Amino acid sequence: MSLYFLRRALGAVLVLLVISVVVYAIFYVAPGDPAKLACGPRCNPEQLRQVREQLGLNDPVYVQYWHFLQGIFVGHDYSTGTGTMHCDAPCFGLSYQNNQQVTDLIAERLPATLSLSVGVVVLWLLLGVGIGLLAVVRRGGLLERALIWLSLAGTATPVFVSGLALMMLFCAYLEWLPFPSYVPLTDDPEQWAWNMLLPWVTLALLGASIYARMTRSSMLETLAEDHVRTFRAYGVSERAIIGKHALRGAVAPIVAMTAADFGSLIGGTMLTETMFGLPGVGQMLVRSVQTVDLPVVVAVVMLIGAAVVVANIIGDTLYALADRRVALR
Amino acid sequence: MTEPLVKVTDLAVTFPTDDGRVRAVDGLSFELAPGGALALVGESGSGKSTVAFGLLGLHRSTGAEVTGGIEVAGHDVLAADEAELRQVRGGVAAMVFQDPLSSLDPYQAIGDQIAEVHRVHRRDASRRAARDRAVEVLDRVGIPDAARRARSRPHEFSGGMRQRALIAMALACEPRLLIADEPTTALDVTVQAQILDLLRDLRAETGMGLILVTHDLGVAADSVDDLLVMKNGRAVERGPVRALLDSPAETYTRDLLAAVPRINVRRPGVPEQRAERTDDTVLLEAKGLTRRFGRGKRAVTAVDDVSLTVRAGETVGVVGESGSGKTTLGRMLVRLLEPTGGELRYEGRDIGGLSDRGLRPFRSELQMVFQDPVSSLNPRRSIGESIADPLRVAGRLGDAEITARVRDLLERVGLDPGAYHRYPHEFSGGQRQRVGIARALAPEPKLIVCDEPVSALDVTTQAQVVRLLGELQRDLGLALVFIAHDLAVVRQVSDRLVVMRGGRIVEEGPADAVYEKPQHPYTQGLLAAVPRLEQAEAAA
Amino acid sequence: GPEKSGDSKGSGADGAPQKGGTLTVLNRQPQKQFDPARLYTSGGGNVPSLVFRTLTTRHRANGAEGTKVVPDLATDTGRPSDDAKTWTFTLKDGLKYEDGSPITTADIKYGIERSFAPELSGGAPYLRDWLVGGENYQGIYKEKKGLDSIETPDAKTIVFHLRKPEGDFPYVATQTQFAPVPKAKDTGAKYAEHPVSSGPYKVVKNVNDGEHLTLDRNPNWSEETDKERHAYPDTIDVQAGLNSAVINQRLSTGQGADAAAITTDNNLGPAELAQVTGDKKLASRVGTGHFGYTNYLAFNPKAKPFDNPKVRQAIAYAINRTSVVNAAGGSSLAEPATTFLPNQKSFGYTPYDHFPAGATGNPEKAKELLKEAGYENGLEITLTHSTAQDFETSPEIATAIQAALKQAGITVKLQGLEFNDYDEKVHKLSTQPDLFLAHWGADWPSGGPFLAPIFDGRQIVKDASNYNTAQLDDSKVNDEIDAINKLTDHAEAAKRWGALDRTVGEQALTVPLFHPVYKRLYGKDVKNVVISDWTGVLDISQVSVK
Amino acid sequence: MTDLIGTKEPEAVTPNGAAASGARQVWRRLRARKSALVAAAVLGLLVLLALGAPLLAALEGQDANTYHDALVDSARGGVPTGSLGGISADHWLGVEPGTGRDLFVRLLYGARVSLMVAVGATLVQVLVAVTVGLAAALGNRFVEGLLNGVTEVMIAMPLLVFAVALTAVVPPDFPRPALLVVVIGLVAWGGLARVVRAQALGLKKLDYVSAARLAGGSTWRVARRELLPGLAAPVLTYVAYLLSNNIVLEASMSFLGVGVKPPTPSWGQMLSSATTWFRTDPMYVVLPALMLLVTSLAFTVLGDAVRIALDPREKSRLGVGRSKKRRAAKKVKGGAA
Ligand SMILES: Nc1ncnc2c1ncn2[C@@H]1O[C@H](COP(=O)(O)OP(=O)(O)OP(=O)(O)O)[C@@H](O)[C@H]1O
Ligand SMILES: Nc1ncnc2c1ncn2[C@@H]1O[C@H](COP(=O)(O)OP(=O)(O)OP(=O)(O)O)[C@@H](O)[C@H]1O
Ligand SMILES: [Mg+2]
Ligand SMILES: [Mg+2]
Repeated sequence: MSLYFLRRALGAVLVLLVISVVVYAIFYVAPGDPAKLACGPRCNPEQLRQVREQLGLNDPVYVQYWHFLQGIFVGHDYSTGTGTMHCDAPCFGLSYQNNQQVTDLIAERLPATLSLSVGVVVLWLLLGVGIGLLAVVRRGGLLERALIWLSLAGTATPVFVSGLALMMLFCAYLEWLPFPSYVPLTDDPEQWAWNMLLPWVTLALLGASIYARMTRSSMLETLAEDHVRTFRAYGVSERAIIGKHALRGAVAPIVAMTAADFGSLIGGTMLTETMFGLPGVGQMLVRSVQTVDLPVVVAVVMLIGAAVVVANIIGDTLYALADRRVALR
Repeated sequence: MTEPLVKVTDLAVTFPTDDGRVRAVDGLSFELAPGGALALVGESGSGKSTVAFGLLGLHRSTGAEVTGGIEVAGHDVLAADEAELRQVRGGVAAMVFQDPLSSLDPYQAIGDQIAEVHRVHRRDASRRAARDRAVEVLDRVGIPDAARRARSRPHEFSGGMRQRALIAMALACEPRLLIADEPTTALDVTVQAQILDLLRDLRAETGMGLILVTHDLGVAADSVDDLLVMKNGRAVERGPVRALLDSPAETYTRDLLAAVPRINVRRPGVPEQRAERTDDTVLLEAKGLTRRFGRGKRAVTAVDDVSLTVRAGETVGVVGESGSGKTTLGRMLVRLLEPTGGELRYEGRDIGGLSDRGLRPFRSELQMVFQDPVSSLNPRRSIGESIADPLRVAGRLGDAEITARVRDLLERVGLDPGAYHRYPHEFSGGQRQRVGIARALAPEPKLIVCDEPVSALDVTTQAQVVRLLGELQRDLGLALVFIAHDLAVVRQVSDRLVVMRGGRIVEEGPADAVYEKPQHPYTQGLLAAVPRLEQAEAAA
Repeated sequence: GPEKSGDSKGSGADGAPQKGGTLTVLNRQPQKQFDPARLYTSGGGNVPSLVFRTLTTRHRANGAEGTKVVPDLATDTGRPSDDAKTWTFTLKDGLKYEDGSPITTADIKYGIERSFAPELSGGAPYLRDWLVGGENYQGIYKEKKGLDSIETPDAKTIVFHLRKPEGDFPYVATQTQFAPVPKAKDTGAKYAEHPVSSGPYKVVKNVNDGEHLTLDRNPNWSEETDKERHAYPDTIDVQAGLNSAVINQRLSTGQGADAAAITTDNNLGPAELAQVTGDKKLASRVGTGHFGYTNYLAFNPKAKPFDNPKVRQAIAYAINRTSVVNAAGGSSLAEPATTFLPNQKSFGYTPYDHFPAGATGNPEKAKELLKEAGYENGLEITLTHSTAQDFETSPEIATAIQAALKQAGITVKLQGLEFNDYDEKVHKLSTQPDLFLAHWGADWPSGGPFLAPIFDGRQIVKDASNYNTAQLDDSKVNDEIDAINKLTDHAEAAKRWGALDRTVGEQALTVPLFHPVYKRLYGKDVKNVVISDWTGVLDISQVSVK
Repeated sequence: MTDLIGTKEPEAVTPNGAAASGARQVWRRLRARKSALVAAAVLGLLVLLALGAPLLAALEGQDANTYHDALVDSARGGVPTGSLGGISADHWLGVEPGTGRDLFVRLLYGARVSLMVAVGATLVQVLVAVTVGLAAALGNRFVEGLLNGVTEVMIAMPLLVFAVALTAVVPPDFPRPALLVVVIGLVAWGGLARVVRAQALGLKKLDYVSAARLAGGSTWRVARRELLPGLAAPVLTYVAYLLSNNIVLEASMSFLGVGVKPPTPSWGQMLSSATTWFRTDPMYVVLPALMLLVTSLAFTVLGDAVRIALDPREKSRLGVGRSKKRRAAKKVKGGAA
């Protein structure tokens, strides 16, 4: 067991390193000069040279990458002009844009992203499993078809369309909800929830539709299995069979899938955060890509990567726990 | 006379399918008195399970058409509303399904499943009481340490234990009728004997009625009073067991009886041939062959230090209980699996460590017929193509020649040569097994490992396949390794016999010697557990 | 034209503005920078101007009046001498930082010197170009002895020595580099986390990289010394990083705190404009702003076929400005331009239309010119634009031009570049496209910063961002620019800039397309809305919410 | 949002499930499903519309890029004059706000890009994922480890970031739809690769694969002949999901400014520039959204139908009141059940 986790952890580190190399490589060839962007419009050549020097962009790319690795493992010292600033061991460098420590920037924004993604996962599970369950209970009926088609529509609507539509409806027209703006959970849990509701729903709709279909097909699969026939043959009611046996069988793969999706969800929060102006890492990523703020981009991409990998490990473990026939390999 | 427990009148069940309507049961009528025991026997597909399902109204809302009358303890199953039907199911009549693994919810503890079913019929029972009852019935069916094992999940049980658990589930509701659909087919003989004993005891104890569905006349002979022989959905013959086995009226019943392999009968007409070949060369030789799966604590040694020789043209039978390593051994012999230890020589050359590429020259000479006729054929390729595969790989023959040869092979194994372009699902189990044999024959091998080639088949088909293998061996001079857990079948084909247990060989010798004078206590136990038609016949 | 800027006078809810309340600011761009050295104040710098006072500042008044430069920390807008090469300022009395300590000219000198440090890059280039010894100065952190060209004979006086005459120096002194920074409080690159306020508000909270700012009153700011800023609200709550459509929707709905909200960087888009104009109540809450800005078509006159003036003229004739304006958001958001200078008096706007194309283009005349140029069988050219949906260099405008030129027999191939790619290519001599969509805005409302970077031959930059994309190096133009820079009378200078624009325009080095107009929605409780033509944005320092 | 079906793979392998396939049966079952026919017809129609775009445009007498300044109210942000977004005899679906370009023609040409991106990217994804998934399932320890690592990297990469960066790297003259196909196709295949690998691992254990090995063929031959067909069902299900997902991705990329380059229309790009017109010109939003929805639905319904047709158990499992045969059977049964 512990060997298994050790192996997965090593794999995860490797994956993250590869990702960081890829990001470095892509951004090295991509247009957009971070020094120029940091230096401002109409920056003169001498100043540009100084800024390059300051950001370490005059070094060859592999040296830059080496410095980056050094920062992660042993930290880094930066000159502030008036003194030096130490950036502690997992140091992802300073933002080209305003010299802030990337780790601080991320730490500041993580709560919003976590609020969004955890809420979305909960909601999409509730919605997804709920709709799927309902569709199965009412299988063959009109309701099933309506639910399935509705969930298909959910899959086919981009977040920026559904998000704006929902906002227009609930915030501008009906005025039932506040226009989402992030209130930290620790400040005011109630306001936090009210403000997050719309972003949750928007992003959850996308996932929920997939999960509804998953739940439904998975449950139908289970319902066709022999052990369900056993319980039918013992007079167990259909409701109990669906609620207990079929759901149980469907939940295991969905739990595994949810864990696996949690990571990619953080990636998927980019659009939602941009759409609703939530101060999360996704939004920061979009903006940093546009401003070629490489340290931020690398760090966020690695964070997302780590989330995906960790979630996958958790997912596999949960799956093995839920379905003990599966062994961890 | 009291009202019968089961009364089936003019029952007909029709399934709509893609290829038209299938009438699985047609005008069947029978009765069962309270406490009586009836066996439904017949070849595969004769409608036995369909009848059993019908008794519990399990065809409802599946699309099947059911006509006629089914009454179970006074309940009209066809007309009953949902609530009444639920009462009948389990409460009046309980069913034990064929496949014990897939018939239990893999996610729930076995005790909980039994308790759940119990509470359906004893609404007043508390959760606790239901759990206690589950432990009680598990104990009753002979699960050791029932209180603890009730918390296990199905995959932690062995096949025999699972079958017991299913019976326990049935007992938990105290039904008046137990319907057991092939309760022992998946089990090896020792376990089968235990289960049959259990059923007998329970009947004696609770006085419940029993309907036993089986294609094994030996099983039926041991366990019931009456026999109903079915064919194509109709009753062929019905009567008390002894009378029927003794003097079957119908040819179909007689054929069925004749096909049952007898353990105490020597292999017919081979000795002289064997004598001819005694000095034959050693084809395949295994020395200390070992195979381990997994690593660390979870490692399993499936085959442990097995030494075995196969001479050209002879048949080596391998028997042993489930999990004793027979399949693993067989796969190693044809090098589908790489041994983790020991030596494997084919015609003097060590092939134990060769890579896939290195093995290619030998592939055609070592073939295998697989245990499961369903999974051993690619459902998406025509059977002709499957058989032609090795010929195409060899690349010696042209297209036309290959087709001709495949037709030839099909004919040889008793199939219509025109079936080249048909797909596996269009064949019955027995026919599929023949396709598998044809495929193994195609590259003209010197040795075929047959892994339980007949276990999945009913007796009639079994007999056909066994006969076919015998003929082929005679005609082509093949060496066979014949793996089975059915001792009677093995006896019919083997020159020499190997008995395996826990990955090791416990006894080895000429077949007749082993059968008639088993040395090892395990072999003795195995032989004793085989249900014998002869006893029934003799008693009659 | 300028007459439209009167629209914004009305201004919000009734009654005189009063102190108190919280003003919410809903913005798109987070205030990533809060170091006075790193801010590039052109057009924006609104929130920082509540915290940083500078030697001079812009006049906070509606419309054209707002293009004037007025004293802020200084007693006047600077006293020129030596042909406008030396500028002297004197500080007002009683100026204090948020901690109560006095503001001295040494702090202003220090603030400027630190702005040269590469750690604090980002500001406007003027000081580096103008101050004696500025071009190679590496900032106070590396060169501790500072710049000799800034003298502080006493705590109240500061003297700047420039390399050449710069009559516009008072305008440059409005930029945040001129804000005082107390040396003792300077933490270098981290100063932005706690900048010391000299203005009416101080930053009490700055989270998420400038996405959420809270500003409270600076008790040590005194209204007596500051005639321009009002500081009506008690608190200012800036929420940034918002989607443009969301900002406008929130302002129009005015739910809760949004009723007292403004935006300083978000315009009404065409879609929202259509909605707003259909709703009287909403329409009364729209302020209109102008900012000296021109969107134009830029040629590389050194490349074929644009080396032939006739070809350039033909294109100028063929342009359909109605389509272009529509693509830029319609006539309420863009005004057709025929001059390079913005249509504002302070820039020296002198109307001309050298190649009259009318409202929808003159393809006949264009064809004629092409024929003269030897392209009677038509011409194939490539137009480079960006793919950003910004209504400036966006594809819709390129397509409008493509369609118009087709009428004149010119086939236009479009080349759309990612914004970063576009920005980099366009402003680098070696990669500069031959024909592309460009725009230029003024750093202050004067002809100098508008014309010089584009047409001054000495401003052709080889290794960094170049804006003289026509690579015009005409000694007559250069000399005239130098001559005007000597003028310290703004009105006089404006006239000469206008004349220069007109002459340069004859060469058809650019085809002016349109000047943008900004429509800004504000909350229903917002009073005292002031939008000057200097920035075109709603002046945050004037707004009251009570 | 990756493994649509990945985790229930072991189930799909049960030999019984695969028993009754064979192209003819599949085709027949497919034909029996009305929804499949409708979906196929809709997709066919869309492809026809896309292919016939120039023809239909000529029929309407419009083209994709001509500005109609007279049809928009310039002072009001360019909202189309006339009702329903300027629908008229000349402009069947109205015009685009601001520019007055014809929406009908733009939607048609948009179909070309959107369908091409959806189908093209999906093809690339399937190609890569099947190759990688199969190789991982069949390869030795080293190959398996390597490919699993690569797959994990691909899954862990936020697609949009790489799309943004990659589209900027590639020369601007590279045709954008093709680039989108390549970018989406080469980045977003991780989920499918996992499904394929899981399925292939399951299939590998089946005896018919062993039998094929005994025939002496190469690993590749075994994979091609024995495994590939067995992957059809799960891959197809996933493909239906990928197709609609890719369309949405294209739209999202347009939203972030890295989609198809205007003036080339695509549904995603139309939709992303239309979002703000919700209130003032709803038609502008509704049209591309509807096209997107219909296409996604059609792909999904068809994909589901094909999968169901490939899975013979589905019939007895679900078939309540679906085909005519069933309904007839019910009538006969009458009150019996
Ligand atoms: N759901 C179904 N749909 C279509 N045909 C069916 C169905 N169930 C059973 N049949 C057909 O009905 C016939 C009888 O099947 P049944 O399962 O009762 O046979 P059996 O006697 O139990 O055989 P076995 O010994 O193999 O279990 C067979 O031909 C079978 O193919
Ligand atoms: N691939 C494998 N991985 C791990 N354990 C295995 C594997 N294959 C077989 N085993 C284990 O090896 C032992 C022998 O299995 P094998 O299949 O050879 O038995 P068998 O005698 O053929 O049984 P049966 O009669 O049930 O077919 C069993 O305990 C089994 O669980
Ligand atoms: Mg049966
Ligand atoms: Mg076996």
